[in-house]
Amino acid sequence: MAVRELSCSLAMAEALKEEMERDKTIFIIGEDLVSNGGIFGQFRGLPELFPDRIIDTPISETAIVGAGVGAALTGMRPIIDMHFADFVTTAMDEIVNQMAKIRYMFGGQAKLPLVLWAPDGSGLNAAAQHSQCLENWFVHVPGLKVVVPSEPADVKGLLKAAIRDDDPVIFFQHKKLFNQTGPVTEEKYIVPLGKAVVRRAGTDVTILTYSRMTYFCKEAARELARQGIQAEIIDLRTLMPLDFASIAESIRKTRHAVVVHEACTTGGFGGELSARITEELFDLLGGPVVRIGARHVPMPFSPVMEKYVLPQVEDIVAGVKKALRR
Amino acid sequence: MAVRELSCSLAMAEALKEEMERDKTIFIIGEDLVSNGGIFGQFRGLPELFPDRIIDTPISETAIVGAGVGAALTGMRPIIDMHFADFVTTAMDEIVNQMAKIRYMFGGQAKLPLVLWAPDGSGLNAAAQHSQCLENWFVHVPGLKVVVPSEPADVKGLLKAAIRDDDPVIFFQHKKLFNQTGPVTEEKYIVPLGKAVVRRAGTDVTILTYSRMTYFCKEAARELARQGIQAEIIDLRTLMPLDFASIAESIRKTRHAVVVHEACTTGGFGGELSARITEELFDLLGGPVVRIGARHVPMPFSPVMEKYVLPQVEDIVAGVKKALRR
Amino acid sequence: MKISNLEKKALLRKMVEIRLFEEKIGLLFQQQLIPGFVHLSIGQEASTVGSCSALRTDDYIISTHRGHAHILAKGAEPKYMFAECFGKVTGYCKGKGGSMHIADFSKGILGANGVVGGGFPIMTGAGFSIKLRGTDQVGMVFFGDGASNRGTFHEAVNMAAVFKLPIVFVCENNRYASTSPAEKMVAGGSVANRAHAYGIPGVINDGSNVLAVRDSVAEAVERARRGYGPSIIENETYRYKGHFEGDRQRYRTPDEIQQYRLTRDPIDRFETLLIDEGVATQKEIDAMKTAVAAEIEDAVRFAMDSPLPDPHEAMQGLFVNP
Amino acid sequence: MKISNLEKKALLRKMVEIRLFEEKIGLLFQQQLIPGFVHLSIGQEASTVGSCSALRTDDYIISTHRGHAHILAKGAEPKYMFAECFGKVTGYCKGKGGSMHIADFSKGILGANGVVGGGFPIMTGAGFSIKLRGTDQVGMVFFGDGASNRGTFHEAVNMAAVFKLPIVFVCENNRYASTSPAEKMVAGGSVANRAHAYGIPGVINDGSNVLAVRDSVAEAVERARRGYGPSIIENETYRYKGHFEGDRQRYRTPDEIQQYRLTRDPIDRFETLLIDEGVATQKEIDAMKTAVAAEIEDAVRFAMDSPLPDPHEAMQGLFVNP
Ligand SMILES: Cc1ncc(C[n+]2csc(CCOP(=O)(O)OP(=O)(O)O)c2C)c(N)n1
Ligand SMILES: Cc1ncc(C[n+]2csc(CCOP(=O)(O)OP(=O)(O)O)c2C)c(N)n1
Ligand SMILES: [Mg+2]
Ligand SMILES: [Mg+2]
Repeated sequence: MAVRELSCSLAMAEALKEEMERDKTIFIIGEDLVSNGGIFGQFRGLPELFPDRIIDTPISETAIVGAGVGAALTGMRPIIDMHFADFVTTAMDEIVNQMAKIRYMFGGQAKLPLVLWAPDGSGLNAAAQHSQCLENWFVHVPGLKVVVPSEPADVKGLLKAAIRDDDPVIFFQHKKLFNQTGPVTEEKYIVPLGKAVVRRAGTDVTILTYSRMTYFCKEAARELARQGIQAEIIDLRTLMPLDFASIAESIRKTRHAVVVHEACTTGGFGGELSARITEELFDLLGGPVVRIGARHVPMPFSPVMEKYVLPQVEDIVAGVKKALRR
Repeated sequence: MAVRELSCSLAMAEALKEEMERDKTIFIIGEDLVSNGGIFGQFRGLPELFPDRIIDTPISETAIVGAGVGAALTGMRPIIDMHFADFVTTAMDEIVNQMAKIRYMFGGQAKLPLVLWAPDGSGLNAAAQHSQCLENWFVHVPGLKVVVPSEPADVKGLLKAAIRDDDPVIFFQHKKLFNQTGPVTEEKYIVPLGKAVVRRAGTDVTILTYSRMTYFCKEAARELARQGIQAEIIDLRTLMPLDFASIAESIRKTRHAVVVHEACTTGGFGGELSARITEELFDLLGGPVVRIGARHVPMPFSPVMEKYVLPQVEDIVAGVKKALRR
Repeated sequence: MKISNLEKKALLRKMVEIRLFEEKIGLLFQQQLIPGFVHLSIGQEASTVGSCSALRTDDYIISTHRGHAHILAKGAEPKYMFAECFGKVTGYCKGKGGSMHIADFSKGILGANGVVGGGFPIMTGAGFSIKLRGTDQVGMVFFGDGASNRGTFHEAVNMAAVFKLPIVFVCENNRYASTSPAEKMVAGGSVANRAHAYGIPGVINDGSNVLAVRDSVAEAVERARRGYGPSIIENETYRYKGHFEGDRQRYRTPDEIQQYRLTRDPIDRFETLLIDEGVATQKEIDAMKTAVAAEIEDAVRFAMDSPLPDPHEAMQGLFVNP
Repeated sequence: MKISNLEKKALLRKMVEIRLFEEKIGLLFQQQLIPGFVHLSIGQEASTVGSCSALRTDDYIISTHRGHAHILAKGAEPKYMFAECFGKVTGYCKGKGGSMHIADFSKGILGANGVVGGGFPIMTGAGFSIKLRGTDQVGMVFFGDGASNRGTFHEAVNMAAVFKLPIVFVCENNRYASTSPAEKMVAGGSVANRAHAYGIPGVINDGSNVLAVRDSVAEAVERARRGYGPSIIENETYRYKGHFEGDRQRYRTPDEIQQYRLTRDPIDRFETLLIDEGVATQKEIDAMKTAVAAEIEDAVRFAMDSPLPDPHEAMQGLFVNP
């Protein structure tokens, strides 16, 4: 079948269309979805196709997320649009104390097949309250799955998997990637949760990354190649469940690892990954696992400062060299 | 001066009394503080002394935390009682997007001298929604300081430091330690933020811990000593700022480290610590940094299961041996 | 709402069952046979039973930290509830929930909730689900006077009003939220008064009159079922026991409690009514109480005799697709 | 509230300043000289200026994502605001805040807020602070129709009512929250109507009549200042521009906008009134507008000429005690 170049936006809309056609229990709920097809145009075309199944609500995030929880408990398969990932803060009780715990604490009586979809990340000069990457909070909460795609094909395939999954999935999609294009086959497919993918093969160091930083890492790898260092890039795609087998396989080969994410380094998922690698693969390691992430400040507005706070290609290059002790 | 045995509850009340006498801008706001002196009796005696400065509110956590933020911005030094640490979830926007960011994002115009005090932890068979340790969320948020005392003397000294600090401090006090007693001098003192303390000297392994797990670690160290292993225990006391110098000093000696906390291992502060140790001290390490924390499930109610999910003394002993490869 | 003599006797029986269940839980807690926290609702039976009696089995409820009564009134079985409170594997939640987290999805009981006001948003979801699936179910969310001050109340009631969701918001105003009097904390005078802010009905009931509650709730349920949207019901009631078992209760006098017991006890009042109306004799009622007491004892025995979970079972049941 | 001719002219001048400021920001944004998002409030000037004119310098305001007007009306200087919007080091927040996060604590401006409804809880704190410090300051929190559906609104208004905090809640109902019409999303008919749920005054004003707004707000401010507690003010207004610059605005017709502009423009109306009343001549007004336009140009120039921050300054100012 043909392969098209699609943006992440269009790939997402296609996933939603295919799934909503297949399963009438799927609906989307959130703010400002209908009129403009979502604030990033990610739902464009869908309101016309499924007029009753895309619901614009008041600005009431606890009720929106709670609505997803309650609907999932009673036979539906909701997709909750969080508007901006930063606003998870306004519904953390619904996510952490309800969504994540209900199935377990009621002894498995219920299931919660829902997707909480949240556009995250910086790079739009949107300042402190509209630029965060908060994925590690949710990795830390038992009962949630966490997805962080980078490529359009994965946005489509993972979103379909997340929708079909019977557990709550937090799906972070990077705001700067909506217009990012990539090849997407016309054939129907899903990308299963919990499978990482090698984006670039290499022998000297394993770069573990996800979401927008995958692109930065590819650029860094090109630069490193020029300097004679072959980096293997693994795009984790989902953080919970985590494909540690693929990670271990790569590190067994390269003996060095660098973790790169956009979230603040301190307290972030890089720590989890680094710790786990050290715990399980210590004897193989030829050097420390190096973490690259945002500096420890809220995101400043001014573009020059935003850039300084975010990891840049040259930081990744430097991090790899540090890991390799070169 | 005399040294008394005080419980954490009494040590806390004493700190509050001393500070509130000293500084009239301090007040305490939260639910059910007055009538019973707080749900853990932690404020007993204070409402009589400072009748207008201990404020019982409706059950409105966003307004309570917001009230702390707004009062701090306008000249007061509030202490916010979060009732149970689990309920930070109901006010995360106020904590993360407001409290943590306001100073920075307004270019340093304001300061936020406030303490958000939250009793956390499990061990009371209080089940999934009343048993969490969420400290790493806040370590991950630039703009917050995080305190996690274990001993009554530190509860007092650190609370005083937190109150005097001009930045927002999240102060987690473990629910199971309210009745824990320990020596507290009658002399006035503060314990500065950002200083760890060695609870037990040892040469073979460094155990890094905090809050209630400090006591578990001491017991484990006694057992390890019987088996010929001398563990050094460092009680971190504050996670942000972190006293990495003391950590490094100990590991330089022992060459092995184990991190123990009650929070879920996955995505927790242990990852941060392990990663940092590996990054900065890799060449010194004689083995992997091992993390011990709760298993990856919400806290189950039944005591037999709760115990199973929480780290136990024997898990710590086993973790140390794993770190030492014995 | 029309009601037969049989139904009246069933209402009394359910109130008695709840009362005896709760008294037993209190006793077992004192004897340290029940771990964790326990919140009893003795005194509030008419509010709960009257409300749930207006529902069908396929209707939904969401309960609170003070949830035993709601769950019993919606049809759950005492033995599995005791077992849950004991942390036994035979409990409704296999020992993972405990007193504050009992659910029985087969009876439409979407669970008790340890977060005050945690149920409001979830019930909006059940409401959307009912509308999207096109059934005529109704959702009822119980909450306290204290919970009405949480933002979740506002967001959920507005949401329900905007979409005419089939939800009945039942406030059991027992005059206190933990240590805090409702009259101090609920601005505007009453919870029902808040209904007007959303353009929906708000009704205050004598919460110790089971028939009055039933009638008023039935109207709200009917309204919801027919697609006219949500209502707020406020039942004025009282809890005889502390906020939790062990509460020192310095916020009220023993006298105040005694007054309620003597003058407004929902069971006493309904018993008297049934006898006065000739619906039941004292003897019949006494026999019924003895029978219920025996059932409760059986249920406790079931729970006592049940095994504790294997500790490893803690690791089961987090995900459907692990 | 009594008002002199001088004050009337000052009100007009402030509205003109805001209008020209906002138009300039729109232009600069189109020219890609301003990074990030920009939300303009052209059309809403009377609501904002009328409200702030009832305040003292030591009173507090908290603003929203659509905050330029509030901040200007409370006395901030355009040049530091432009500089902030440009991300320059001379901006109010040294370039760290941007359009959505401008504050001037020296003028009681506790900041704009990118979280809708984020200001409500914070203002309760200012209210407690005022009470505890024993001053007679007042706090005013601006919010939109959309924000009134957030739980923070409910919690903060109830809290303010319970403690009689000196707060005026000023809703600028511009008929839309982003793409959503208020009439669909705000159950109960109006935001002011919600006041009764808390037993506090709720008033609806013609938000394009600056004097009407000023009078009504002044009453609420006075009430708060004297210790009688909070009020809700709802100013019916309209924004001419999209929700943000670049909004496709498929949720309304150009005609609707045009109608407002023609019939209810707050500046036009007030200009006509001042001329009719003989307070000012057209010539005076034109001269004033020219002067304001020149000031705005100067302010832009200041901002343009200012340096960008040194990137390393991103690491400054997180903590007072690092
Ligand atoms: C969000 C939240 N805040 C605080 C608590 C602690 N708490 C448990 S019950 C309770 C009082 C609830 O009062 P009310 O809603 O009137 O119900 P009642 O206990 O009277 O049945 C409080 C404050 C909680 N569980 N959840
Ligand atoms: C908590 C939260 N939810 C959603 C948003 C996204 N958002 C920004 S402005 C806005 C509309 C606000 O409408 P309203 O309160 O009426 O103010 P207006 O824009 O009309 O001035 C929305 C939904 C946000 N910033 N914060
Ligand atoms: Mg109550
Ligand atoms: Mg609006």
